[in-house]
Amino acid sequence: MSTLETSLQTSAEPLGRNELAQLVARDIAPGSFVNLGIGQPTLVSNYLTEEQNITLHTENGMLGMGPEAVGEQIDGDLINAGKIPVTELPGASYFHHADSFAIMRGGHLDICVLGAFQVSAGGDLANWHTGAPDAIPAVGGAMDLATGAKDVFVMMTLLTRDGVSKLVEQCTYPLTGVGCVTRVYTDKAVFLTGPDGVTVRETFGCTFEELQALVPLPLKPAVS
Amino acid sequence: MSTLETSLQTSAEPLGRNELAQLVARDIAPGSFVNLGIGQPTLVSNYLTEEQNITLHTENGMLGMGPEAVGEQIDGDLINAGKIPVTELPGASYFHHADSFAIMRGGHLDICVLGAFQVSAGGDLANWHTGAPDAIPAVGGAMDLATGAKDVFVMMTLLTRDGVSKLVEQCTYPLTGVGCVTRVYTDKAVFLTGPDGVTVRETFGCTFEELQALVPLPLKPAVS
Amino acid sequence: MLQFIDTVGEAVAGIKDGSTVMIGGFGNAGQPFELIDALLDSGATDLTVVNNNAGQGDQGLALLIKEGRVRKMICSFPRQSDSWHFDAKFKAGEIELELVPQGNLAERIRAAGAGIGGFFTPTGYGTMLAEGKETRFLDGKWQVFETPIHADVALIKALKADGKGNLVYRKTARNFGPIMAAAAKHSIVQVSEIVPVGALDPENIVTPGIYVNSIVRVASAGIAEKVA
Amino acid sequence: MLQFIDTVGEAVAGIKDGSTVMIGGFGNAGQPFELIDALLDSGATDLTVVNNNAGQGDQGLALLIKEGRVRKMICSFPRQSDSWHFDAKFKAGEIELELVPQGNLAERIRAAGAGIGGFFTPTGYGTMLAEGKETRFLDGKWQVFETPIHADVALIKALKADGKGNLVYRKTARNFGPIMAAAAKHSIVQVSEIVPVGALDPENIVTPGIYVNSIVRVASAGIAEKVA
Repeated sequence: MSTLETSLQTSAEPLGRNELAQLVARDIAPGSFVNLGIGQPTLVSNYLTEEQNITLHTENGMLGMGPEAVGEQIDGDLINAGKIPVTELPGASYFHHADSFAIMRGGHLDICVLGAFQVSAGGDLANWHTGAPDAIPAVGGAMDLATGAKDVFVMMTLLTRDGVSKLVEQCTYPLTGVGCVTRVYTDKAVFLTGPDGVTVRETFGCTFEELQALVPLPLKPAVS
Repeated sequence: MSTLETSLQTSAEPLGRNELAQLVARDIAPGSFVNLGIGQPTLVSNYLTEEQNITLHTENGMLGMGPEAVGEQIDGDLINAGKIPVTELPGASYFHHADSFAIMRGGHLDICVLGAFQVSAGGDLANWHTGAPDAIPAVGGAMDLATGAKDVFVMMTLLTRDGVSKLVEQCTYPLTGVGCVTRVYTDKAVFLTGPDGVTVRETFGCTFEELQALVPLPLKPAVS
Repeated sequence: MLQFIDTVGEAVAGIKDGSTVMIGGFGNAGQPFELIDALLDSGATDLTVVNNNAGQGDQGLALLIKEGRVRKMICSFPRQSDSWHFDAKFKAGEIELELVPQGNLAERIRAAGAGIGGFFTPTGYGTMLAEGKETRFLDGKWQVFETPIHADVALIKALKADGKGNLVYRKTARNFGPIMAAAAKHSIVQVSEIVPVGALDPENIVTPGIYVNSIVRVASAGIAEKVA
Repeated sequence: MLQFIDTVGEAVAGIKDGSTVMIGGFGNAGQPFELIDALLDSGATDLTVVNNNAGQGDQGLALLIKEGRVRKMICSFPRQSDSWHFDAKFKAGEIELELVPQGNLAERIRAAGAGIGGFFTPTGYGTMLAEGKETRFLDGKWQVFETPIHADVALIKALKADGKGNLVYRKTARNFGPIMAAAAKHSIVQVSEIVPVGALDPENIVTPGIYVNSIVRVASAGIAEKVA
């Protein structure tokens, strides 16, 4: 286990939502073009630094999206994909919906960050539909984001409220995309998913062995 | 033949290129969006009136094309599909090549006017390639224009230099488009092509019978 | 032939029962509320409506749904906190839903305007939204066959039109307007301002007038709405 | 990552033998002559070139062809009164030609940038350019299956770039630039002017910077050439 001890990062406590967002933000390479999904992923924008020079895309037709609008900045014609009023940064551009989704679908975004119900060992993503028979399905741009970005990062709690792992061998919820997720950021660990299985990059408030006990699929510790 | 004599227009002389262009121009409905092919069809623009309010499209990325540029107007960044410097009319717009061809291919142009080697009874068009084994083929936008416009008007001399009709039962030259031509304007007659065969709308310098003798397929005189 | 029309009522008067109507807008941005209200007043029914959402609150498309005018919704995101009219109709089995991933929705609308009879896209592959659809392995990925969405009419909101029908939009209110204008047989556009021919820079026109049939000026349209 | 590069030579230095290179321009309008000259000087060979034409006169792409650097041309209109270098190579069997209707060329380039794996279009149906291609009856018409054209590099001429790589073009020199920038893995753009971030109106940007990798200022580029 010596490689484990030298390579696998750990912290004493599980991460809160903001700490996790901060971690994701730090992992985004300078100059990247990024789409942040609705909900928890939006928090990432609070931790991007000016030096990183990240350009945010919103699928309703804009590159160069700025922070949420407040007070006099609020403009009903300038919203993000979550329909929240936002601002425009210098160097922004607007385009229509087909051009906007071509940016995603054509593989031009470096990273998109999404929430999830479940992620499978092979990187399958389920984040749009509970599959409950009376639920009204609504997919929005989730499938395009999952399929189109070069890297798909997922942010989620590792466990459901009932203590069941959302990182699973096979998704039981309806899929959003097949084999699309490359990293999973959770309160308890960061996982790298890929054809070789699931690797743990770091753990938060638990050891590798404690983490393995929570997740019903074989994990590998990262080696440097 | 009484319907023939009352409905079929005639003139004493065959039409010259400019008279034919004038006739085509007169037949274009007010407010139309039109693409004029390279060569003889370009002459049509000389006879469009301001009252007609015709908007000309050039497939290299412009609506609202004006007349050929002269003198100080000449600008290498403003050319038509024949690579001739042209001018911009008020209300013009520029767009990229895919958007420009979407205008044609999506069926938004009312009329395009093209030259032809041959037109068949069923409206097949051959205008891009002689099929000669040593010829270098070059198609440009001909197939898109032929296939996309709501109406395709052809302008050509009825006969080759060797006196052979270019209006034929079946094209022998390689096709540009299948069943796309709706009208054929020639020096000797105007033909309407369609699923019901070929109708003669007017003759120039010949009778219907003389015209029929020149064309190797059954013609019908127009009835009002 | 381009027409400038005085009232939204006259602008939508020709929309027939059973029509497929595209309605621009993403959320409230770019949504042509006045044209939708006029469509409601017109009494047209048995409509298929194409919009990203399925109405919000008690206005616009939501009312059209509430009043039972919409037979079928083609959209990507019908379920919202305030989509109660759609929710009720859907649960009662009184409205049909074709749920389309948003990028497929946009691309299918674009295909209709661009004369594309169908296309393969990776989006949706392996999901329940691709069930029963043809798939093919292309460019190293499994892809799904999708077909164009045509419409009889599009209702669109833009910022300005010139006398040739050329349009410009404002910020993210542009969204579906340009592609719907191209996809529909007849495009009806509400604008806040009509400017003379030549007043818009030809380099900056977003929707060329060839895609526009009817224009009506609506005083408030396109002016930034302040959201509480 | 966007780079501003001092010389056209450095800008094209990474283009490898065997690359597929898209070159913008229709006729001389929008043709990035300085980048093409630099590509010629770089010695890169065995290229597949995508351009509407196959070179004119004794400049630009025509010289690249003359020097035997182009293995294959993908274009719509190779035969012109002054395309003698292409003509000679073609007749000698020394260059391969994929002839594509101009609209298919544009749509196939657009498809590559937009993540479309293939599409059906009526253009070319029943002609020798569709021989051997899959056909399907869609939307009431016979259509032909066409596939995207991807490229390693695009050489493009625009009017202005801002510090984020956003581009605007000039008149009909826009032509293939925007779609080629999106279709190529690496886009190299020559502009006449580089302006500060924020100097271009976000409503009027034609190519967003996400599609641009390298920018080089070329003094003459984008300035209206006076044609004799």
